[in-house]
Amino acid sequence: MLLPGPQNEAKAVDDVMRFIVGTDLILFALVIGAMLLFVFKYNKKRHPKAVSIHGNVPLEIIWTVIPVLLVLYMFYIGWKGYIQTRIVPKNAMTVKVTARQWNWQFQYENGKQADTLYLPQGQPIKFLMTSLDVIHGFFLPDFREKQDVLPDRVTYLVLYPENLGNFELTCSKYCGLHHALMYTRVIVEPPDKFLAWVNSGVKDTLALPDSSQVKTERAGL
Amino acid sequence: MSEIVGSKSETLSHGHDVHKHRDVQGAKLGMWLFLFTELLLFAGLFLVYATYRYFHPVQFHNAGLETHTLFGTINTMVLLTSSLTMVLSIGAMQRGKKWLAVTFLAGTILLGLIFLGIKYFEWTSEIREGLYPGSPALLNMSDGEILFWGLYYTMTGLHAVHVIVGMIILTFMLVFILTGTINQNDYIKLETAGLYWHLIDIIWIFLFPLFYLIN
Amino acid sequence: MADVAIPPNEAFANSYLKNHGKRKGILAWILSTDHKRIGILYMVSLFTFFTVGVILGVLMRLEMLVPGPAGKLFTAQEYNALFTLHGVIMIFLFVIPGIPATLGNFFLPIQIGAKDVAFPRLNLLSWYLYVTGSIIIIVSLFHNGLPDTGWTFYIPYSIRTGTDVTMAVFGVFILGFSSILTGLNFITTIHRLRAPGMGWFKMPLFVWALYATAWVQVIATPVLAITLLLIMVERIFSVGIFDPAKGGDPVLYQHLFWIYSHPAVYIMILPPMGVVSEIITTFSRRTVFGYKAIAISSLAIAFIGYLVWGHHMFVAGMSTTAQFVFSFLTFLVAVPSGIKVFNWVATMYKGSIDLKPPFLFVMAFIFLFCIGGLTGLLLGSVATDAQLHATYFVVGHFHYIIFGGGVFIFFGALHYWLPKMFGRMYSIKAANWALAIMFVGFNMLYFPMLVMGAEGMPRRYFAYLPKFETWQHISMVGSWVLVIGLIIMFANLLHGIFKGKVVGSNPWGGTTLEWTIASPPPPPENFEEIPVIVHEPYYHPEAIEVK
Amino acid sequence: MESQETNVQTYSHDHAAESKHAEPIGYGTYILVWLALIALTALTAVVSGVNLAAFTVVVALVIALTKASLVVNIFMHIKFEDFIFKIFLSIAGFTLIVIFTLTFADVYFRR
Ligand code: HEA
Ligand code: HEA
Ligand code: CUA
Ligand SMILES: [Cu+2]
Repeated sequence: MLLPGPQNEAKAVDDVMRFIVGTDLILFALVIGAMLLFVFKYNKKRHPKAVSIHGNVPLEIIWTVIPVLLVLYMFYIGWKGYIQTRIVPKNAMTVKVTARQWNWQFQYENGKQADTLYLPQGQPIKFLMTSLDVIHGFFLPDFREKQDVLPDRVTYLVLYPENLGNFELTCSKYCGLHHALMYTRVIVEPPDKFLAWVNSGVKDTLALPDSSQVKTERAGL
Repeated sequence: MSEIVGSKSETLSHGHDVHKHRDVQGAKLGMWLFLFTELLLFAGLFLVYATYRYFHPVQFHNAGLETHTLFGTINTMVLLTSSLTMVLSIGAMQRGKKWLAVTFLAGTILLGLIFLGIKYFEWTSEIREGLYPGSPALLNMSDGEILFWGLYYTMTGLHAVHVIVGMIILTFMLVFILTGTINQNDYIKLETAGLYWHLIDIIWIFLFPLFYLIN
Repeated sequence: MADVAIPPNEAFANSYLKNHGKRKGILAWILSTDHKRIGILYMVSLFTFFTVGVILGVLMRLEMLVPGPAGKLFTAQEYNALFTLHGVIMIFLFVIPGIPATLGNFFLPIQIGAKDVAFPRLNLLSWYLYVTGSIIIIVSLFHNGLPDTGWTFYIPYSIRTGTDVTMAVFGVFILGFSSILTGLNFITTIHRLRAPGMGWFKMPLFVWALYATAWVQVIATPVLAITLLLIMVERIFSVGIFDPAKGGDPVLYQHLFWIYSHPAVYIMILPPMGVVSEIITTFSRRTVFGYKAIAISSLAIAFIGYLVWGHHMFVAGMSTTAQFVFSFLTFLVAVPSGIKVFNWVATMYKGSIDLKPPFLFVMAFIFLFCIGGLTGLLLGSVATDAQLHATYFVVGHFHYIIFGGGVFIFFGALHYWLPKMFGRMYSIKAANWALAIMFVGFNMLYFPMLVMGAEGMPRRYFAYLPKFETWQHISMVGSWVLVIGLIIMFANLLHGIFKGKVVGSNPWGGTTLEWTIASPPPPPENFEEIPVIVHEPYYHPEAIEVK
Repeated sequence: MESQETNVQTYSHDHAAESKHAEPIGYGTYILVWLALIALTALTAVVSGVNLAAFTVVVALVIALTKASLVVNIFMHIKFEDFIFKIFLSIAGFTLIVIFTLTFADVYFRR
């Protein structure tokens, strides 16, 4: 059911997803199992005389406390997984994203503009996003990341494209007629190939920030 | 069904015989619940005001200097006085003094009218200064000031609508008193109408400092 | 269970259906202040709009026949209008008034032993407001183009679009007042008109659920009213309150919208939960397990439900603090729902279960509601919500919970109370078949949405990537299966209402007050003598008592 | 409208059932409260001229709250009503607090 997760934050999100889905399945099986069992066992034919039980306080406490603990744990891992994706590494490369009805535009630090998102592999990216008209949603399904893009405000998103590939980028917030067609590609390339592309046809050249410390920084989280 | 025994409600004590008697408490509860909805309606606007004030403290300050504090203060006093005549009218009804009640109630409606009159002069003077939603003068101002004036017109406007509705309700009450539908033994309608009028007053009590004073 | 000794013929001759005072014909209905007649008025109008809503839903599924933008049944503009209207109709015209306005109106006074609601004329006024608001919404369709904002009316799009949003929003505004009036009427009724001896903890659980719902209606709806009013003001006078071009903050709009619209989802689900408690006890032939836990958890849901609205805005540009607080509170709201589910299942324990259609509906409800609720947990966690927000996963979540939970129980409640309301019985066999078909169709329709959502299919898309084609097709076929089930069900119910076998006053062996009066109930006072309550509800004398 | 005898809205003319209004509140009390309200209005208008820096808002709101509570308690009789009215009022008040604090959890911490 889940996508093959090529990226780091995708892994964090997938862990949360796996835990909650797993717990959900167990709880679901317990509830539905008990229901089916009772319906079978205490059917009118099998069990003609009902027993009126008014309640059981220890039981009430158990099935209040255990769910509370469970959801607190879910909250905890969910929050931890999320907050990691919001920390901006010092050596992140900034890409400016401009959304308008109905297309995306990307601008690199050296002024290079494009409507397809080319990214160097292994380099942390910080997107600074704004919209020219209504609210749009910057959505990268394969990276499990999403952030709304607002007019007159700048929002941000951090990305670590670790694997090469060609991924999709869609608009997740309804923005009018061609909302469904506000769609482009994310192409993750080896750094040298990316540099060749980003430095072609512009005045300033762009060098990638040193990304060697990224790994350690993330490990320290 | 053995457990449910039929019985005449009259044989029972304490307040459960509401089916036979008018339920003054019930009517008041209902009215209070309605007042809460009015309160929360304005609460939404107050929330918007608070947020934008927080975002643009300086602009709100400057814009606040432009409103007419004198008009605002007089209007506050007018509304407070109308609340007084309202309760006095109910008090007179309780004591069975029909014409006194009518006089006070008519006074309340009149004060409401005066409030609206002053509001009219205030708004026209501001509009003459070019301060109205979408006006060129306003669009040249900063975001915070546009928001202040937008909120000013929306909130005092919505309040004025409530004053008008309140006056219509009170006029009906006046007719009811004259026809005797409201009398010394049955004045709950007047009381609930009074509650509504006071709520309008309370909302103004908060609008007044936010638009005229804090600057 | 001895039926009360009212021969059915006499009951029919003296029912609220026949006796209508001075007026004749339609006027005797649309000017009636009898809560039972108003309940029926609501029911007829609600299901009319529901039919419109479902047809729009099926049309949306048909749109998914081919993936890309070409060769479509509807243009993008038409599709955008379709989901807007579908959402507005389903939410504001159908599920929000839903059970309280129809069955609540009909049974609340009877269940507490009252002759009517506290303010009968206000009750009629609510219905008129409901009809007026609905008509305005429908008219907005034929005026200046169909509104195309989604049911959430997000600013700035909703103030930029050229379609007639103002009118649609005005319609919803009026509907809000209808809802408020119903709520305050119910609160007052429950406080003032309980029969002698009916203390708070002797009320049926349906009444508890309606009470909690009514509070949410009264306390939350005004915030929606002001929000919609501001959209109108913004569109007409362009004062700039939410318009970013003039310094306004669109995220603040979302706060105001969800301050109402999240609590509103509990307006939709609390009454069905109340019905579930009624049905389970009746067909398990025993008292309810954990009466107080269920009653109090209704209040808890209403209360905590007021604190979590921000979970709709996790990626909208809120502060990190707010994301933290709202995610935390969202998880807490799941607990009282869990308590209810556990107590319901425990009520089946050692019962003597009679698998009649209403009970089968409850079983379907528990199944579908749990899926809906447990998927809600994935949305409540910020990490996974950043992935799932605004995808088909959300669409799947809320259809499971609103349609699978709420609306299935609405149907179940109809099957439960229809014999009481009309004195006749539908075909049990047809009802079971309809449910089975609907259950299968439902899961075929919505489970694929959960899968597509997790794989990244955004919502409100008229076109989609070819990789989703298989799932979209399964889902589309599911909608047809569901339609078949629904048609069988409605046909069966309608046949039951007019032609069904006549039943006595208590066909199921229910123990709440409505089963002590004739079917159909007498006009307009319900009870010849106001009953005195001595037992807690759900007292089944034939069951073995355990202390 | 049609037969209303059964409805709560139809009031019979026997007043004994409700003794709430046996003793109406004196005109004097109302006039005193009104004087206090007018005085507070004058006060808040005067104080607004004084520069209290950050406290301006607080002072103005405290005075407004005092005025409102006078109106609610005396003019609107809450002081003399059943306990249930006070519970209702606190539910409404609590709702206001919730709306403001949770929205400000976003607004205040936004960068
Ligand atoms: C009847 C309506 C209804 C109900 C009852 C709910 C109930 C819940 N909803 Fe849902 N929701 C909607 C209707 C509803 N929702 C709608 C319409 C939307 C979309 C709006 C839009 O954008 O158009 C939405 C969207 C929505 C979102 C936003 C998604 C997004 O846009 O990003 C979130 C996020 O947290 C959420 C969460 C929840 C949770 C946690 C519950 C909980 O209350 C669920 C509680 C129930 C259970 C958990 C199951 C039973 C319990 C057990 C089996 C016990 C064991 C449980 C535990 C141990 C926890 N919902
Ligand atoms: C009560 C709530 C409710 C219900 C019941 C439904 C029912 C259905 N919904 Fe719902 N839906 C919403 C509430 C609901 N929906 C909301 C709030 C949205 C969000 C809108 C937005 O994004 O703004 C939404 C969005 C939504 C989408 C997402 C659109 C998008 O994002 O692109 C889709 C997609 O297919 C869909 C499909 C359906 C379908 C196929 C049904 C069907 O299940 C209906 C099936 C039933 C039938 C077909 C019955 C037919 C029966 C008859 C005709 C007989 C009637 C007879 C008598 C009365 C005698 N809905
Ligand atoms: Cu841009 Cu949707
Ligand atoms: Cu929600």
